[in-house]
Amino acid sequence: MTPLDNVADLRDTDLNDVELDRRLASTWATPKGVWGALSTVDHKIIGRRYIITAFVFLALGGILSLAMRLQLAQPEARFIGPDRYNQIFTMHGTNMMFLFAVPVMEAMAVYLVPLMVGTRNIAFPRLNAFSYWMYLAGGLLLWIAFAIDTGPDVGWFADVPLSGPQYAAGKRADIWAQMITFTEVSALAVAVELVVTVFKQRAPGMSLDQIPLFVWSMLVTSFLIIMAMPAIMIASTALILDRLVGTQFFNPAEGGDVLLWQHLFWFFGHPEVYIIFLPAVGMVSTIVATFTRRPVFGYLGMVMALIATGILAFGLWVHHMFVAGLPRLGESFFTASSMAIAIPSGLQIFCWLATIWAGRPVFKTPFLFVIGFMVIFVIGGMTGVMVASVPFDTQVHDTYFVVAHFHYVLVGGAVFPLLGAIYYWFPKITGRMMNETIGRWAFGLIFTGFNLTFFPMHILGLQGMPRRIYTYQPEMPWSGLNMFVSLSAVILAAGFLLFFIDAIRSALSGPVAPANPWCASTLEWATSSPPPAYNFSRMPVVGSLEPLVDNSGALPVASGLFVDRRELVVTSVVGALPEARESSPGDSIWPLWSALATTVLLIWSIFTPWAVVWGSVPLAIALTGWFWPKGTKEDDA
Amino acid sequence: MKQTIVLDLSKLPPHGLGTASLTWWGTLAFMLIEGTGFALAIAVYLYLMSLAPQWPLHAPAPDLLAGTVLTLLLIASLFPNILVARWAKAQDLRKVRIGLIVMSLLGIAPLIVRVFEFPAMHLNWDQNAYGSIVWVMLGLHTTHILTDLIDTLVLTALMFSRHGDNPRRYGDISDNAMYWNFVVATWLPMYICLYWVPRL
Amino acid sequence: MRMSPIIWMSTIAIISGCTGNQSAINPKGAPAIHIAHLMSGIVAVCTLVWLLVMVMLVWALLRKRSDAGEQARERGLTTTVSAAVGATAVIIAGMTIASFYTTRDIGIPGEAALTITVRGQQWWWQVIYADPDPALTFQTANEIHIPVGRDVHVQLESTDVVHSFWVPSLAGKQDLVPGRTNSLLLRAERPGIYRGQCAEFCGLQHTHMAMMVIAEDPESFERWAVAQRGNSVNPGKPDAVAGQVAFIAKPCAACHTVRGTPAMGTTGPDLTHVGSRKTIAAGLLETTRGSLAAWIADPQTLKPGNNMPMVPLTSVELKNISAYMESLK
Amino acid sequence: MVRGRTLANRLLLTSALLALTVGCGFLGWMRQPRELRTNPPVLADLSRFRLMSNGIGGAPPESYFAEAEPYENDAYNLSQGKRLYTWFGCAACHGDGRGAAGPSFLDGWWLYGPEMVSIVASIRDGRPHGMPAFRDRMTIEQIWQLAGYVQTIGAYSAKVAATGRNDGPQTRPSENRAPAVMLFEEGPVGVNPDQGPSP
Repeated sequence: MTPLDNVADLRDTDLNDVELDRRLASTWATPKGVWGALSTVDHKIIGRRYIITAFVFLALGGILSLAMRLQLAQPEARFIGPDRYNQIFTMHGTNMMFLFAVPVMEAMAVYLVPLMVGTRNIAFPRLNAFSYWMYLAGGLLLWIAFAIDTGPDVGWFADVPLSGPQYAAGKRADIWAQMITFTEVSALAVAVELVVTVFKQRAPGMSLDQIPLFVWSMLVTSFLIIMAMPAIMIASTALILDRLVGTQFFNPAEGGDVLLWQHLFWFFGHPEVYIIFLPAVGMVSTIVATFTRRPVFGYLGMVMALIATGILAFGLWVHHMFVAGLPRLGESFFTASSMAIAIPSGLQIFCWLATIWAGRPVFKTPFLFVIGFMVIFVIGGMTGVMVASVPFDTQVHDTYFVVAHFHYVLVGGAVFPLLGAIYYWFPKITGRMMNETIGRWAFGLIFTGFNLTFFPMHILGLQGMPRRIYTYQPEMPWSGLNMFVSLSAVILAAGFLLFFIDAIRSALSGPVAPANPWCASTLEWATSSPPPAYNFSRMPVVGSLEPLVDNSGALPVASGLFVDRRELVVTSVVGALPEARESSPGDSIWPLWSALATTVLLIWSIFTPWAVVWGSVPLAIALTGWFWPKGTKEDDA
Repeated sequence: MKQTIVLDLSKLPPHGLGTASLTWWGTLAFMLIEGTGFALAIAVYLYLMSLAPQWPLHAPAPDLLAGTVLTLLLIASLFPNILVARWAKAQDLRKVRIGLIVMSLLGIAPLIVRVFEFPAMHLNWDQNAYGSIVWVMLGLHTTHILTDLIDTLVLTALMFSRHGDNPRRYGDISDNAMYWNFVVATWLPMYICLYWVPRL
Repeated sequence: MRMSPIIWMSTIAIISGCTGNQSAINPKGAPAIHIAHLMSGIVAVCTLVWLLVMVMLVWALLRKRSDAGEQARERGLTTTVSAAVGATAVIIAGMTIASFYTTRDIGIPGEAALTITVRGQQWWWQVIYADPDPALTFQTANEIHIPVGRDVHVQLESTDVVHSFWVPSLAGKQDLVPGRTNSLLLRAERPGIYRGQCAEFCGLQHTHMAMMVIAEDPESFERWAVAQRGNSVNPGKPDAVAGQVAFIAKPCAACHTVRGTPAMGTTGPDLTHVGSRKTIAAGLLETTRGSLAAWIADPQTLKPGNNMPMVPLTSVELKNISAYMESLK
Repeated sequence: MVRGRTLANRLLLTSALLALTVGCGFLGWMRQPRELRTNPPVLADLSRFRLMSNGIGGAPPESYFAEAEPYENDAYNLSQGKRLYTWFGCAACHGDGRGAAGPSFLDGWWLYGPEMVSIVASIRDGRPHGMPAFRDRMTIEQIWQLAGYVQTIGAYSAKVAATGRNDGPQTRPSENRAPAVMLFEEGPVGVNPDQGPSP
């Protein structure tokens, strides 16, 4: 016991570094054991959990795709029947979009954004814990349902009337709709946390023009989530009401409309693509800057492109409905807007090219994935321009051409940057380096396997092969390419397997990483690898876009925060001028209880509408427990 | 990494109010989410209306009484609400306590009137798409009144507990007041949409 | 070197053999040809742009670097990037305009002389050749005959879920949406059998929901229409006669119509001239006596989940009914 | 404080395990694998039910229980039954379930009892006063599917597996909302002249 323990309201100004670290650790650390694990609100622990869970879903979804490829390798194969196949492709799409792609991007942000903006925890950390539990519950609901042969079988887009009360018997479609609610609640919660973190918790001095591009991209993404997710909320609620209590939203005979569903779904569904892609833009920008040893060319242009993409994203949902028989004038407008989005995307590509051209490239694994991204994503963008043309789209819509297109966009445009980002930030997250040699092999296999798997699908689509078919007849000229595609998928899978092995092995026994192994310039590298529970012992002060490059000697920091409670600093939106000190909430089990109560309510509501009434009682109790002050210093400050 | 102290934060207030408060921004973000939801519900209403041969579908236009009373009630509730926010800013515990009790009552009153709005639509949710959308719109707004009422009740209880007199609680109260303004504000376009658009 | 016509012809045959008769890149109908032109144009431009970007990428990655003149280079980059964005905008605008023109070239159905109503059902196509004179109206299933070189207006409706009508060699696709009626223009430029397939996921047997569009010269088309209008032919051979009796006595007649007999069911496809169609079960099998027998004996193995039940029949009944079906030319 | 934590810890773990077990059991109960092609021997067995001599009530074949009463509890079969109701023109006499020329299914009267076997027998063999026999028009599996649906329409509490509303003009609340309860107006119950042989 040191004499200082008795001093009330101790501040970091009075302490030496060792003592400061000790005290901050005891204030911020998550207690060991099950209780600590369940009640933690540390953004790094939750972010890590989120990332791992999302990658587990990626692996599961990948296994589903291999099953589909096995079935499609030959004509009239009998490996999987139509009923199971429909469940499998629905699960693959739903899982990859709702349980992998969106959550993994948010998960990376949950981990990285507070570090990159130089704060100690995300805004609303308990909401963050709640959002993870909701996500996990939604994922479990979907996968357990699938395991017991009750998985949704109506496609990830769940078009009515096929998913409606008359044609989707049983609870399969209800499970889909409620799973959406789970992931939607968790995504919206994270989006709110990120917006507030970026707006109000940036390090003093980090004005809007000094935010790292990854943070900008997550800010725009969060706004996209906030504006887009309510559409699917309305849609899935209407669907469940139609199915459960007999509302008539989608019944044309009673004034409803089938296309209403498609409008609502794609008003969400198209921004969804950018919700997945924009974070990847941020990752690419970060990696490019680090591995070319210079800041990204055209920072302002990049930010404008992000915002422009975000706005345009809401103006092109109809290009998913070009063959639904809408008025021609409307279609023409959406052709123009869909094509126009190529301009900001093009700007981003050119800026990265300029950065590489002007920089000094270092060919490490993360950078290799970015190069792979450039090659693949540009193809995906080109085919995107193709499907934006109405006449072109009438031939390729709902064919394997589109399957190829969006895999080029989503795998090329998001998974490649994501894998690069994992290699890049792995040392920060785990404190250990990944293996460079295995990384190169994994990249090579994934890049080759991906192109061999998905490029031929363009041709299959043009040859008339529709999507979502569980088999095809031997007289169709598709069997050769399909066999080729299925074999190539094995290469792709091998690449992913290698990546997973490398990640697990490195996390356990990789070489220990220094604080800043890549000589990067953003704030997350200013702290140790992995960061301590409190992220920074004193709040960093920022004066440029590259705080670590411009202050190679010592990091400017601010002092004056309490160490006996979880304090961080709140700054103004534009200039990041300090406005207040703020206590960040401590660990709490109530988010878990609230998530469990919500889970019971949502699953119960598949069976009776009264669940909404009775199920909200425990939920209200849990939420009251969550917000009721416990008399801690954080509560009463 | 070595550090040089360049800034002293110790003079800052220990808790931000208004735009310096995180919960203020969080409330704003949730209002944006729900506002989009309300806007989409209205969009669905207008979309269905654009498809229908006549509107409202197989029903007379809704009776105005209940809806109008509720609208007036909600608008009237804004005045005590703004006062509560002002008192919370002044950290006046006694007045805040009274104001919260008034606001709790003003949260319950519209719920009672709302009960009469559903029959005023002259048809049930399962009769046709018009019935479905008006019930969903009313239901959506009702849940917002309800959740804000529960929040107000919990805050009222808090203000009478030992945790009450605390700047953080006052911040919560002004955020809650802001949210109530939002609940009232979203109702106005819904009211016009539900009660007056069918009379056009 | 001039290629001899025979080699030329056989090359075409091989190419078309490779792509089949259900292919967007082997167009035989006016709308599909317009679209194919647009497609090849856009694909060519895009390929070129992609190659340019790749060249730039490789150059940017591998170029030799010196330390001099950084300032000037930065300014040069701004110009280059702006020019590239400008070029993108121009190319995009060009493609948009080309796309509008193609839409206009395809034209709108409506003034066509022949209107065919196609109704999508889980999982087959009901085809109605309506005529102002109800006596001349007839219906068939999964097989559409059209005269070559004439505009045909296809009116698309659905009785259950959303389907999509797609005959890639003739035209782009169009959805069949319950509660709405959509239109599509078909025009075959040369005779042939074009396969089409449902392109919007519609449930368990979305896979096996194909149809044949048979384009023939107007005279043969007229002959075919006259034949289809008529009632079914009376079976001649004894097994077919017995088959007819069994067909009417068994559950078959409850779902299928054979005009001219008491079989009046409307749930399944009209079978009045089923023997004249190229395929059965929505393109699943070629129409032969054997495939008919296999289908009737166990439809749920061949097309699991479809709405035709497995009707218990003795082997003799099965043989007779398939003979009867085959005789319905 | 520490003791409190340990207790809460145990409570949490126990309740989590409990919730997991209940959840899995619940989902297991929901499990409905789709039988798209029923085995011919099982199908043949479906017509081997035993009916009481008065035509009211009886026992389904053993195999029906072995399969967990699929035509009453399986959503897919019930929805197929609903399609058959339309396809085979049941509505011509029974309307939307409220009856017209034929008796109602919603009024609480089952002339031959509400058991599956009775309903199957009614459809298969027909009944006096105009109910035709569908023996030669439907397969036995279709008859069971249809019977399951008919039983659902008249059930007083909705089955979990019951179908929802149809896409079409609505005449009554959908099956999963127990229309019989919502529509049946209780009044003086007289002797129904059409009642079966022994009331």
